[in-house]
This record gives sequence, structure tokens and C-alpha cells, in this order.
Amino acid sequence: MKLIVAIIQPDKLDEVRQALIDANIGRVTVSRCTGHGRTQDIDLYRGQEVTPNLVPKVRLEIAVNDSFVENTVKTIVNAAQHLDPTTSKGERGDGKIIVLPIEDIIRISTGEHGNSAV
Amino acid sequence: MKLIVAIIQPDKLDEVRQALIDANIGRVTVSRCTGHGRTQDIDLYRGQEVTPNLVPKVRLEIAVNDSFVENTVKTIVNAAQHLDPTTSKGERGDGKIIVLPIEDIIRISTGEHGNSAV
Amino acid sequence: MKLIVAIIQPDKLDEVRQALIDANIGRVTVSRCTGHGRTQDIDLYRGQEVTPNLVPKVRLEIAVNDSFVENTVKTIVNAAQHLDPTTSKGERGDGKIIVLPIEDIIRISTGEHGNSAV
Amino acid sequence: MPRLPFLPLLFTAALVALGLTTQALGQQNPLAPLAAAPAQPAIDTGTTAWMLTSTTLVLLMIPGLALFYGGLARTKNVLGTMMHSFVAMAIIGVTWVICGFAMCFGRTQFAGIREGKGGLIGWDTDLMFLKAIDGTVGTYGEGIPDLVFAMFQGKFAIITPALIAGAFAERVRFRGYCVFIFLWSLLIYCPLCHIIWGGGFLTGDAIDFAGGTVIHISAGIAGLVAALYLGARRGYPRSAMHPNNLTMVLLGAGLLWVGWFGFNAGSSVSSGLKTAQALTSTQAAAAAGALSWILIEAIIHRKASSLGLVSGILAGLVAITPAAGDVAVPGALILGALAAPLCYTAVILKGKLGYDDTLDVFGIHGVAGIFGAIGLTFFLRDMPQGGLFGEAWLTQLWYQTEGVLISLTYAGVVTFILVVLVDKTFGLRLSDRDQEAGMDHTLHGEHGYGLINIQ
Amino acid sequence: MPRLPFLPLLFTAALVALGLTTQALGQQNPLAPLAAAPAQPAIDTGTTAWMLTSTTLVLLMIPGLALFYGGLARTKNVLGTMMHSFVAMAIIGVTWVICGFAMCFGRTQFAGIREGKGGLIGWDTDLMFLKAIDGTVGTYGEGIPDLVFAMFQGKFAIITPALIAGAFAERVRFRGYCVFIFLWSLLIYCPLCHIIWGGGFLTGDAIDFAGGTVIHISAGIAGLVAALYLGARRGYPRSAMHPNNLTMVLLGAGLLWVGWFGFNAGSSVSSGLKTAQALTSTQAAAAAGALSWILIEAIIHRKASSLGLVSGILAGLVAITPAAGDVAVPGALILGALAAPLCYTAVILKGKLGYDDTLDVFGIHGVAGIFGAIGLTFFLRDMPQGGLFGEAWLTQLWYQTEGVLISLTYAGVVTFILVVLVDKTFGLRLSDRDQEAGMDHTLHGEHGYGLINIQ
Amino acid sequence: MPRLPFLPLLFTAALVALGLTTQALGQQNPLAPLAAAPAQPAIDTGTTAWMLTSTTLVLLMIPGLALFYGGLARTKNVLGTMMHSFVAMAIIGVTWVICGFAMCFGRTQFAGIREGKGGLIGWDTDLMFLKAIDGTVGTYGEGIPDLVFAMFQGKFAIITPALIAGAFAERVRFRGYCVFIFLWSLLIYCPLCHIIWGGGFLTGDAIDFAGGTVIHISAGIAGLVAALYLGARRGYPRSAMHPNNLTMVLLGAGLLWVGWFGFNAGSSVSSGLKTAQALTSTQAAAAAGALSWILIEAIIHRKASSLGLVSGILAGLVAITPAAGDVAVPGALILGALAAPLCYTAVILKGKLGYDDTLDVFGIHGVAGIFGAIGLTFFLRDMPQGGLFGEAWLTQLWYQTEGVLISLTYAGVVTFILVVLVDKTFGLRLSDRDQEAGMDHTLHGEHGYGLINIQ
Ligand SMILES: Nc1ncnc2c1ncn2[C@@H]1O[C@H](COP(=O)(O)OP(=O)(O)O)[C@@H](O)[C@H]1O
Ligand SMILES: Nc1ncnc2c1ncn2[C@@H]1O[C@H](COP(=O)(O)OP(=O)(O)O)[C@@H](O)[C@H]1O
Ligand SMILES: Nc1ncnc2c1ncn2[C@@H]1O[C@H](COP(=O)(O)OP(=O)(O)O)[C@@H](O)[C@H]1O
Repeated sequence: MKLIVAIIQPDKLDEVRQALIDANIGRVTVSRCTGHGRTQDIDLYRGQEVTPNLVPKVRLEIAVNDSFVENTVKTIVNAAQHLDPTTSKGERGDGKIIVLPIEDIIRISTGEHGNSAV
Repeated sequence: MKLIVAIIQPDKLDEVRQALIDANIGRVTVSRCTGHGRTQDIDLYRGQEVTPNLVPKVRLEIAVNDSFVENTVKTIVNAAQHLDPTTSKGERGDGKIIVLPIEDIIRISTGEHGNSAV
Repeated sequence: MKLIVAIIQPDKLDEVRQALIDANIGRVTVSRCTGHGRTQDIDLYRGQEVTPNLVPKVRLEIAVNDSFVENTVKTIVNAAQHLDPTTSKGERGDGKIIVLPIEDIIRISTGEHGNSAV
Repeated sequence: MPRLPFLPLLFTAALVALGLTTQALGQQNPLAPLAAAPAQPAIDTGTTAWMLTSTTLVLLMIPGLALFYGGLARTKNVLGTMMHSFVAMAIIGVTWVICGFAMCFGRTQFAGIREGKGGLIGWDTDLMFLKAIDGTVGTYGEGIPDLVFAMFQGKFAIITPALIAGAFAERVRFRGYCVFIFLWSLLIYCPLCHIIWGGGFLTGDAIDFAGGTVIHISAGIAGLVAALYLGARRGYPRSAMHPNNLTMVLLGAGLLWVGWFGFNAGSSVSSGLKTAQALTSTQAAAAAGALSWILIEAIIHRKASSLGLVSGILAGLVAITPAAGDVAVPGALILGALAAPLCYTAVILKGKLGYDDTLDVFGIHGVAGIFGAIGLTFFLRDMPQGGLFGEAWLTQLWYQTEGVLISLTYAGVVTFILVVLVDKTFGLRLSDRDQEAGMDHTLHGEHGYGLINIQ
Repeated sequence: MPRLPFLPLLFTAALVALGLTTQALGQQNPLAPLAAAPAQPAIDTGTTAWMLTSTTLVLLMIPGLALFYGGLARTKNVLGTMMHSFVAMAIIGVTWVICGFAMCFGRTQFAGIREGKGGLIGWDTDLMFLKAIDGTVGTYGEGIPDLVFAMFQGKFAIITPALIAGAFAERVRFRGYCVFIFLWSLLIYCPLCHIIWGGGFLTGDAIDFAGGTVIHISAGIAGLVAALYLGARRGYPRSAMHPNNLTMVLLGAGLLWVGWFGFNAGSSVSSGLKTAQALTSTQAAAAAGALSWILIEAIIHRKASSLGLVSGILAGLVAITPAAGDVAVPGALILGALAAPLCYTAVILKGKLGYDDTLDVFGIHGVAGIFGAIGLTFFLRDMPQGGLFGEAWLTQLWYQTEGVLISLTYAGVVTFILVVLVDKTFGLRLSDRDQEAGMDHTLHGEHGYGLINIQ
Repeated sequence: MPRLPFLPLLFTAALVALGLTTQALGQQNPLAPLAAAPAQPAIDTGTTAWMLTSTTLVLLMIPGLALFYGGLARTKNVLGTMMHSFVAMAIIGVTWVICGFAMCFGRTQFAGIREGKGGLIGWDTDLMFLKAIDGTVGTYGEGIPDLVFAMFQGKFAIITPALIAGAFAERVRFRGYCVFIFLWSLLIYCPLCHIIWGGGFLTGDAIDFAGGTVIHISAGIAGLVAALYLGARRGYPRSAMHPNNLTMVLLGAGLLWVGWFGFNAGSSVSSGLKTAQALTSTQAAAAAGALSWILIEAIIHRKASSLGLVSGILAGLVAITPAAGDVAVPGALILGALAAPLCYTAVILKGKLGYDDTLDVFGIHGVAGIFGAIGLTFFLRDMPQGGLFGEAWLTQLWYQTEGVLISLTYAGVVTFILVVLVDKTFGLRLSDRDQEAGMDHTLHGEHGYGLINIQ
């Protein structure tokens, strides 16, 4: 089992979740975070342009069985890109996906664990 | 050493923390998150019932030495269940526990690392 | 590749980020959390002193290539300590650093993965 | 920003130029001398004091509305939504003194649609910049300086377009919105205001104590039309959209209630019995509306929501607005108590019909406004000769209905034209991508709550 | 929800029916003609203006109180706590016009407990729905329409039960609470109000300028009793419970201070010297209270908390309430400055005694109220014949004490009965599990701050 | 806390003692009898009503300012910043009634700097504790109790030091700040107020309708000086510092606008034509300021920020303050419209110069205040004999400039001395480490938003 941690742009949250549901990956945990990468996001402050040190992002955690990993990652990548038609690539700041190994998962309601609990 | 990540219902936070302390696992990191599983939690909006896509949850992170893992997990499961007397099970939405392997831990104050730093 | 999770005192965030940037580790994800360790932080409530059960902390996540791990950890430790001149140590509550193994990283914008995506 | 440094220099120039012009204009102001002249009617300091207070209270409704709407929007749109109310203060605040007042309360134009009745719009070049009334007293209300009346009315002109904004919240471009309310105020509000209050052809017939027809119905229908034309928000209704801050909504509702006292009681343009009666019925209707809404929710859902309570308050307040000074306590209680379920139904229906009147401007202001305007006839303090169902009464009922219909059709049609126009020219609907990113960031370059991020 | 679609149909029916009844009732209204009649006393527009303003200002205290209490609750209870204030507007707002006013200011009943003195409660069927005073002037205050007085007093009736809510915040069921304040207002507030202000047997004896005895003491003791009966919140005092939003608390305190000007200065039912004196002492006492509280904190903790500052403001305001018009600046400063340490001690003691008066309703309103009611005798502007410790003075001191004691015992006992009654029948205490989940979600199906979640 | 339990005991003692003293003092109060005497001028209930209302409205500006400043600070400093406004209510609220009023409006001292003109400061021992005016009427304004005037003026005295706080927000120690505003108010505000309004040597010459010179310019320059002396916040300008809650800022601005009506219109100390004119120009200037600011932003950044809008409102309001009653609508529009770009430039310049006037107190209040005080001469309703550029006009222009210069230099110099003094003795600048940790926690032992943590 793997834990897939994806950091994406807030405005893509809905799309990504929809895409995951369509790929029937229903369960996910979401949290706010602020990140620093190459993203630029300029704010106004009394007529001055301010570049915040940290930019709001959204963090998804999805625990999946190994067989699902590739598919999940692909789904997220596709949904989370702000596709730029010219270069068929996304934008800076679109985010990262980190895959971590899981040793065990337990479903609290039933106490069962392992793959079946994912 | 393992990192135990538990996603539980917000209303169980106090109980779980109490239980952990009783099992003298004092150190823990808590954060808000919103999750999607099988939970149902209906809101009212001007007389209409609304089912939010994401439900507020609380996320616990506990780094423990291997010997503690089992005990910690059991403690959380017991404390976090909304026990349903008929079936001695919890409810949907009670949450998940994910166990991750840790390579090293460092205590910032002293710089020491490894088991002693947990 | 490793995922370095650091829990630090909020007032040290700026310093730590500066230190990381100087050690050219630019990319980082930050989120709020509240923690419980040995920290003490007393509040006033209508003339009574109250000790909150959980203390606000900040959580940093940094994915780095193996070669960077040691350096990153050292940087954080140095920057995050509330150095006490007498004992050249930090204070309680200065926080923890947890190092997790990463299986893979994907950069969403390009889809590339592995070390180059960090 | 190269142009900035020069600004200071431009100033002295500007000042002198403008100073001279204003003075020049001032000269030929025919009424100016009056300002000093003692000839004019005496001032009633008491009435003036209450009208000044009312003006201030109605101004308080703007931030109130901003909080009410802002709190119901999603986090990423909270500022954009509040801006809709605040910018109305800026835009209409300026147009009103320049020409708005003249168009509402100037000499009536195009009279004679009906014999012995006024026309469609007012005008008086001297009233531009409120020049003619700068020093006069008692023209629009006994014993008060005319400027006070102008300012009091100005607040109404400001809040009306701001009300509309709720209908297409979270999906409108700021620039387009500004142009829209600017035109809407001149082309719709001013004529309606003149027709019903300012000496137009319905003045004196239709009872509209504090603006049910002029304000709430017109805003309600305008909102509905705009919402239908612009279509739903991205993701509506599939993904649930949560109010970002209900405490803000409650506070907003509180300020609205407070301000409404100025709104209704002030509309008596006096400080006496009528004022007291208006304030009393306002209080009674609001309370009754709130109570009946939460009772309905309690019956249907076994829960009473805070949003429900404040929606009930609003329904009650809107329903009593046209009736405030003319119905006694029982009537006020009934109007308020019945307005709530009516609006409640309207909101549910909206859900079923599936169009996206984001904050239920029509569902609440439109519906309650219509209900109040017509329902008031049943509870008039001074029943027309012949009582209920008497002839005079039926005429009154017709007048009311007429007022409602005119306001609905006129505001509806012209709004539609405006919306299309503005959307085609300046662009009104916000692109899906910008909707995703949120108005605050894309349109205003800000974030409402720095506090939820780390810095 | 099948019943909903039918609603509209029911309306016309309802309207007609109700319209007819109201009109019918209207007929036999003996005083109605007066409304028109010129016979009645002239209106003083100035006084009326100020009383209208005061009424509005006191209304502003309700959202103010909602913010104050709401901000001190925990995040999961913020709406539920605010609802306690808002729903009071709805419930008492309705009952007051129906019968509350009649019970407070109607002809006194059961007179003769004391020779030459009034009775226990007022009543006048004509005053139901404020019918008898719909058009009258000057009965309750010189030169003002009686309705204004009724509305001004109504706000007091609304805020008093809302104050109690703070004592058992975060652990009370909404339904039970609604029933409770409904009964409390009729069975406790109305009699007390009548006894001390409305012509009852203490009227004219005990000095209670703006409601120290009637409002703050009764609310304080009621809160204490209820808190003791319901017991502490789950987890109290073990787990620390943080105010969810202190900025809200500060704003609330600000609005309360502002509203209090209407509350105290308005109680002079005039717009003149007494009014000015009341406003002045209010201002002075509030400032003194705030200052002395933060000084104490500074001395003891080397820190001055914002909650401390606003608690001091409140303590000062409550203490001056019964005295407002009757003490000069020095007295006001002293009362305010001494009220703070007194309340401070009370709050600390509560902590030691370990009962859970959640937001210190007794600790602040009760204690400061009692202190003010009795302490004012030392600073009266017009000292009774014989000065301090003179005979007349002692009588006055006794009157004050008597008022306090009566209010304490009557409100205390009846409240206890009510709480038990309501708890047994409708249920007042919130189950532990629901407390864990939070009132907002379980009772109102809402969440205060959508913003802290992602959507 | 051992000393606490004893408090109650001390009370009775304290009360008796104090009671006796106050009474004793009361005896020798020469004017006290007047209180009763009918001899004195009649009260105009209307004017009194409006002045009472204005007083209340200006009080509302304090929470308004607290929200405005507080929302712009960072999350960790939100309470500390709000406290700066609230504690001013406490401190100046007390000092004002004790001696502040006497120093501003007492008999003028050190007269004769200019023949036939007043002096530098006022004094009247009888005015301490407002004793002499406790019962008098009409001394400071026709038909109003003198206490009302004293309270109205008191609010100005409270808000002025609170304004300064914005300049060194987020880096000042609470204790030092309290001492600073206490001294500032006595040593700077009182003299200036007396000189320009209270009978001092500029009274009658310089036009300062509602306090451009006395309040905004003095606060602006004081802020600048303090900011320069204290230096920038830690990390400024390197790390971006985000407003923690812009919705709070918008609400604050709304309340400020509302309160400003009392501020300006109240300054006419009447309820008539001047009042109406002042209110009108206030409304017009605020709207114009807001509009012109967002237009500039729209031109330069293709975006209009909400902070920009409210900054424009403020700029407009400040600019019109000295002119309110004396310029007509066109003048008001122009002053407001030009004030915005001027402040805009000032803010940009600050950025370039790199000093840290945290919330642009000088950039907005200082600059707009100066502009208004001088610019008003171009738009006077009653142009001095000879019109624009006439001799009389030039004298007036000189009077204005003189007022500005005196206020700038006097406030600037004395503030500098004060800041140094306080910083050396009590400590004014907050240590870097405490700045990192945040004022709320280190100075007040609190956190603004419990809601963003779990508990
Ligand atoms: N190495 C990393 N460690 C932690 N977080 C990262 C890392 N790289 C990227 N992120 C997160 O992803 C977000 C988007 O990063 P982005 O700018 O798209 O990365 P890149 O510049 O590699 O494309 C960043 O704001 C940050 O929160
Ligand atoms: N596979 C998963 N990956 C990430 N988060 C999960 C996963 N499964 C459950 N969760 C988190 O746990 C919360 C409770 O889930 P729950 O509905 O109890 O899971 P289940 O339906 O498996 O019992 C969810 O809201 C979600 O936040
Ligand atoms: N074993 C752990 N598991 C999870 N979080 C921890 C652990 N140890 C420390 N933390 C986090 O680090 C923060 C600071 O801890 P600290 O008191 O400095 O730890 P220590 O007492 O080991 O020095 C705590 O508030 C908590 O959030």
C-alpha cells in the first residue's frame, strides 16, 4: 500500500476530486497548506505589488493499494495541470506528488487492517 | 520507529488525546483536515439539506518506537470509535489509521536523534 | 529521496525559511498544526492563567534527494532553536524533525519523476 | 507608475482651475442667496436630528449588506462579494449628487400620460450637484434642510443596486458590475423612484411607504433576470458551496435590522407619530418573520438554522417596508409571519427549478416585496371608505398591483437589455477558470483571510 | 416537505381571514380615534428623535451581545451561542407587543401589598398588540408617542434573557432555551419591571435609573441558578476552552458600549440635562472600569489582556446602569473603578469554587449590578436631606437593598423552578455527545466558519 | 493573588471615604445650584438629540478604527493592534473628564502672544471632573447641555492618539504605548485643540471645521516621527506581511464612514443647515475618494483592490474633515477625488523611501489632512470678500497654512521628545524576539483566533 501525497493549486481541487471519483478513488483527505516553489502570485497592497513568500496550496493524501498507484498518479497529474495549449505542459506551481510506502492501514470503525482497510 | 497518522472525527479528539495520555503517549501533532470517505454529514442552507463534499476531520501524527505501535493503534481505535451498542462496531466516518516507516527522528532542542529523540 | 517533516515553533518560521533558502533549498510546503510535547505556553482568561492542551506549531515538509538530507536537517536544527546562551541548547518545545523514505516524486507540471522532479 | 511622481505637480494647477470654475458656477446659482436669507421656513431641529440619524442608519446598512452577502460567499470570493456593496457607495455616491437626485426629485418630465398625473422622470439642471438646494429648507419635508432629504434618499439609491449583486454573486466581473450598477441606477432606479415617490404618474396612488416597490421588487426582479442570463456558477449545484463565515452573516443581519429602523422610520420624513408607528411595525414584522421561519425549519428538519433565522428577519423586514407607517401591530405581525413561509417556499422552488439566484435576492426581496406591497391592503390602519372589499379598497388594491407590475416589467425588461449590453461590451460573466481561482485573487489581487494561511 | 407547495394557496385565505379579523378588532378599539384627534399633547420632535435613536442603539446591543458571547465560545459552538441572542429578538420581540408591554406598564394589579403603593404586575387588555397606544402621545414620557416608549422598553425586555444565556452557554438545547426565555420573560422580567418601573410597589422608592436591578441583577442570578442546576460543560475545567475569536469579542464590546449610551441616556426619556448627565456618567464609568481592570491584571500578571479590558468596560457599564442619571462624574469614575476589581474577584472565586458560569454572567452582571445599585447611594448628585448617613439617606440605602434582595430572591427562586420544569419537559441540558460534536452542527446543522475548511 | 480576597473588605471603607469626599467637594461647587435653577438658557431638545447621537457615532469610530487597523496587522498581532484603540478609550476616557476638557476649553492661559487673541492652553480648576458644567446649558453650543459638548469633544480626544498607533503597529510595547498616549494627549492634543478651537490664539482665524489640523495632521506627523524613531518592524520590508483579515478592514472602514457623519456633521454643534451641509460634503468626498482610488489602481494594475477602495474612502473623509461645513458639493467631490491620488503617491513614496509607517498614518491622515486644510480655501461656500486670490482670500490661505505649520512643527517636535523619553524610561520598541512571537501572546497572553487551531 502506498500513501500518495499531492500538493496542488487550490483552484484545481474540485477538478481533481471529480477526476478521482470518476476513477473510483473515493477516499481522500484534504488539507490546506502554503507552499513555496516556483509559483508566482502577486497581491496588491495599497497600490503596491507584493509577492508573498508563501502561496496557498492544497494537500491531498490518498492511501491506495499498490495496483492503484500508477493510475491515481496519472489521474491527478492530468486533472491538476493548468494545461498550456502551446506546450502541452502545465504551469509552474501546479504542484508535486510524493509517494510514500505504507506499512499498515487500520479502519477505525471495524478495526480490520491491511489492504481491505484502504 | 514509525509515524502513525490517524484521521478521526473532530468530536473524538479530546477522548483520543486523553486515552493516549493515559497510555502515556504524550507527544502528538494535531491538524485540521477535511476528508471524504463514507461519512454523511448533512447541513441546512435556507431550509434545504446540503451534503458537503468534504467533511471536517482531525489528523493526528504520532511518532513512536516500534514497540509502541500496536499499543498506540489499539488505543486510538478504541477511543475514536462511536461505538454502536448493537453491533459492537464503530460508525462509518470514524476514520483511518496509517502507519508509515520512519528513517530518523531529530529533537531540535538538543539535536540528539534516533529512538531517544522520539 | 526523503521527505523531511519538521515541526517547529511558529515564531521561527521566517528564520528557518531564510536559512533554507540560503542553503538553497527553495521548495517547501508549510502548514499549521497544534502540538503537544513539553512546551508550556500560558494564556490569560479574565485574570486566570490557562494552560492550553495544544500549542500552535508550524509543520514543514521538504522533499530532498538523499545527498541533501543531512544538510537540510542541520540547517533546520540550527535555525529553529531558541538558543539558550548558558547551555548551548534550544528550549523545550523547539520541535522535531522526522525523516521519511520516499518511493517516488512526480512534478505535476511536466509529469517527469524521480530525483529530477524534487 | 512613471505617471505618479507628476501627480503632485498637477494638483496646484487642478485646484486653481477647479476652484475658479466652481466659484464661477457658484455665481450664477439662482438659489444660492437663499442660503443666507432668513425668509425661508424655520428648521425643526428635532425632525432634522432624526432624519440625519436615519441617513446614518441607512448608510450602516451598506456594510451590513456587505457582511451579509460576503459571509454567504465562499472563502475565495468573500472580498469580491463585499466589494459589490462598497463600490456601490463609491459609484452611486458620486452619481447621486451629480444627477441622480435631479432625475428622481427634479421637476417631473413627460407628464400627462395620465391626466392630472406626473410623468416618467424628473429633471432640473439646477439640482445637479445639489446646487439649488444647497441652502434651502422644507421643500421635501417639513422643517428639514433639503440636503438632508437628498442624502437620506441617496442612501436608498446606493443600497438598491447593491442588493442585486447577491443574485449573481461569485461569477461576475468587477468592471462589468461597476458599469452595470452605474447604468442600472440611472436607467431603472431613478425613473421608478420618480414615478412612485418623486412626482411621477403613480405618486400618491400606490402606497409604498419605504420602498417595497421601488427598491426590493425592482432589485429582486433585476437579480432574477441577471442570474438567469448569466447562468449558474461553475460547479453549481453539483458541488456544495458553503458560506465562508456565518458569524459575519449574523452580524450583517443585525446591522441590517438596526439600519432598517432608519430606513422605515426615516421614510416618514418626520419625528412623530408616523415615525413611531413605522418603527413599531418594522420591529414587529422582523421578529415575526424570524420566528415563523425557524418554526418552519423546526417542523420540517427538527433543527433551526441561524441562516434561517436571519433569512426570516429579512423576509419580515422586506415585507413590512412598503407598509411600515400604514399598518398597526397586528398587521405587521401577520405580514412578517406570512412572508417567511412564502420566501421559504420560493427558495425551495429555486432549488427545484435549478437556476442559480446565488443569495436568493428574488426569493427574498422580490417575493417578500411583492407580498408586502399587495398584502398591506388587508391591514391598513386607515381603511379606505367602505372597508375591506369596499370599492375604494379595491381601487387601492389595484393601485398596489399596478405598482408591482410596472416595477416588475420595467425593471425586468430594462435590466435584461442592460445585462446583455454590458456582458457583450465590458464582459459581465467571470470565466470558469477565474471562478475556480476566486474573485478575490483574480479581480482584486487580495485574499480575504490572511489568517488561515501561515503568513 | 410535501406540505410546502400548498403554502401559497393557504395565503390568500389566511390574508382575507386575518385582514377581516384585524379590521373587526380595530373597530372596537376605543382609543383609535385619538390617533387622528388633535386634542392630545403636542409631540416634542427632539425628544422623540433621541428616543427613537436610543431604541435603535439598544437594538444594536443584541448583535453586540451575540458577538461578545459568540466570540468567547469554542469554534463548534459559535453559532449556537450567537443564536441565543438573536432568537431572543424573535421570541420576545413578538411576545412583547402581544402582551409583554401590557404586563409591565398596564394598570397595576394586586395593589395594596403596601398602602399607597402599586401591585405586582400590570395588565390592560387594550394594551395587547399595543392597540390602545397606537396613536397616543405623552402617556409615558413627555412629548413622545407612546409607541416609542413601548419599543424602547421592548429592547430591554429582549436583552435581559439574552444576557442569561452566557451562564449556560455551550451546553443547552435550543428548543429548551427558547421555551425557557419565553417563560422567563413573562414570569420574571415583566413582574420585576412592573414592580420597579411600571407602577408596582417599589416604583418611586428604589432608584434604578436604567435597569441595574430589573435587568442585570435578575439576569445575573438567573444565570447563576441555571448554571448550577445544569452543571458544568463536558470536560470543564480539565480541558482548556479557548475563545474562538477574540476580535469578535472586542467588536461586540464596542457595540455594547455604543448601545449602552442609548440604554442609559435613553432611560431619561427626555433629551436634555438628565440625558447628558446619564451619558456622561456612562462614559466615565466604562472607561474607569476598563482602566482599573487592566491595571489589576498588569499588577498581578505583568500583562493586560484584551478580554480583561472589555470585561472591565462591561463591569463599569453595569455598575453605572442603575445610577447613570443620578451620580456626577466623580461618582461614576469611582463606581466604575471599584466594580472592576469586585468582578475580577468574583471571577477568580468562581474558578476556585469550580462551578461553570461559562461567560461569568453572575460574576459580572450580577456582582456589578448589586454593587452599583447599592454603591450609588454614596454618590447621589442630590443627596437626600441630611446628607450621607442622614436618616433619609439610610431609608434610601434600605430601599436600594430591598430592591436588590427582592430581585435576587424572586428571580432566583422562579428561575430555579423554570429551569427544572423546562429541563424535565423539553430538555435543557445538551447531551455529552452533542456537546462534543458542537451545538452548531447538532442543533443548527451549520458550521460557523466554512473558511477554516477547504470548502 | 493573595491580595485579592481582601479587596471586598477594602470596599465599604473606600466607598464611605470616597462618598464623603465627593460630597464634600460637591458642596463648594459654585455652579452646582444652577443645575436646578430655571434661570439658565432653554434646552433645544432637537439639537441635543443630534449632539447625543453624534457623540455616540464618534464613539463607534473607535471599534471601527480597531477593526480597520487590527485587520491589517498580521494574525499574531491582531489583538495587540486592536488594543491600541480600545485602551485609548480607557485612558483618555478617564483623563478627559478629569482634566483634559479643562485644558482644552477652560479659560485661556498665556494669552497675548497676539494682541486680542487667546493663549496656548486652557484651564479652570472648576472644570476638573466637569464639575462646573455638570448642570449648565448653552455655554459651548446653543441649546445643548454643556456636558454633551464635553462628551462629544472627548471622543475626538480619544480617537486622535488611537490614530497614531497605526504608524508603529506591530512593534510597540503595550506599557510604553499607554504612557505615550497619556502624555501625548495632555501635552499635544490639549494645547492644539485649545489653540485652534478652544479660544487659543488661532481660534477664529484658521478654518478647521471638524479637526483636520487638530486631529489628522497632528496624528499623522506624530505617527511619522514615532515610526522613524522606532525603526522598521523585524523583517520589513524583506518578508511580505499580509493583512490577517480584510473583511475586518472593510467593516472597520464602514463603521468609520458611519461614525464620520457624527464626527463632521456633529461639529456644527447644531441640528440645521450647517449640519446638513457638513453631512452632504462628507458623503460626497468619501465616495469621490473611493472612486478615484480604485480608478487609479484600475489604470495602473488593471485591478481594483478592496483595501484600495477603503483607503480612498479614508483619504476622502480626512480631506473633507477641515472643510465639511464650508464647501458645497462640487468642492467636496474635488477635494475627495484629489486626496486619493495624493495619498496614493505618498504611500508609494513611503515604499521607495523605505521607512515603515506600518499602516500609513502619515501617508493618509497626514497628507490628506494637509491637503484638505489648504485645499478647502479654493472651494469655500462663502468666498471671502474679493473672491479667489483676493486679499482676504490670501489672508485666509495664510491662516490655513499657518495652522498646518504650527500643528506639524509643534506635534512633530514634542512627539519626538515624548517618544525618546518613553522609550528610554518605560521602553517603547518591542524586542525582535517578541515581535517574532507576536504581540498578542507576549504582551496580552492571548491569541486572536482560537478557531484556526484545533481547540
Ligand atoms: N521538494 C519539495 N518539497 C516540498 N514541497 C514541494 C517540493 N517541491 C514542490 N513542493 C510544493 O509544490 C508546490 C508547487 O511547486 P512547483 O512550483 O510546481 O514545483 P516546481 O517548481 O518543482 O514545479 C510548492 O508550492 C510546494 O508547496
Ligand atoms: N484511503 C484513504 N486515503 C486517505 N484518507 C482516507 C482514506 N480512507 C479514509 N480516509 C480518511 O478517513 C476519513 C474517515 O473515513 P471513513 O469513511 O471512516 O473510511 P471508511 O469509509 O473506510 O470507514 C475520511 O473522511 C478520510 O478523510
Ligand atoms: N513523538 C512525536 N510525535 C509527533 N509529534 C511530536 C513528537 N514529539 C514532538 N512532536 C511535536 O513537536 C512539538 C515540539 O515538541 P517538543 O516539546 O520540543 O518535543 P520534546 O519534548 O521531545 O522536545 C510538539 O508540540 C509536537 O507537535
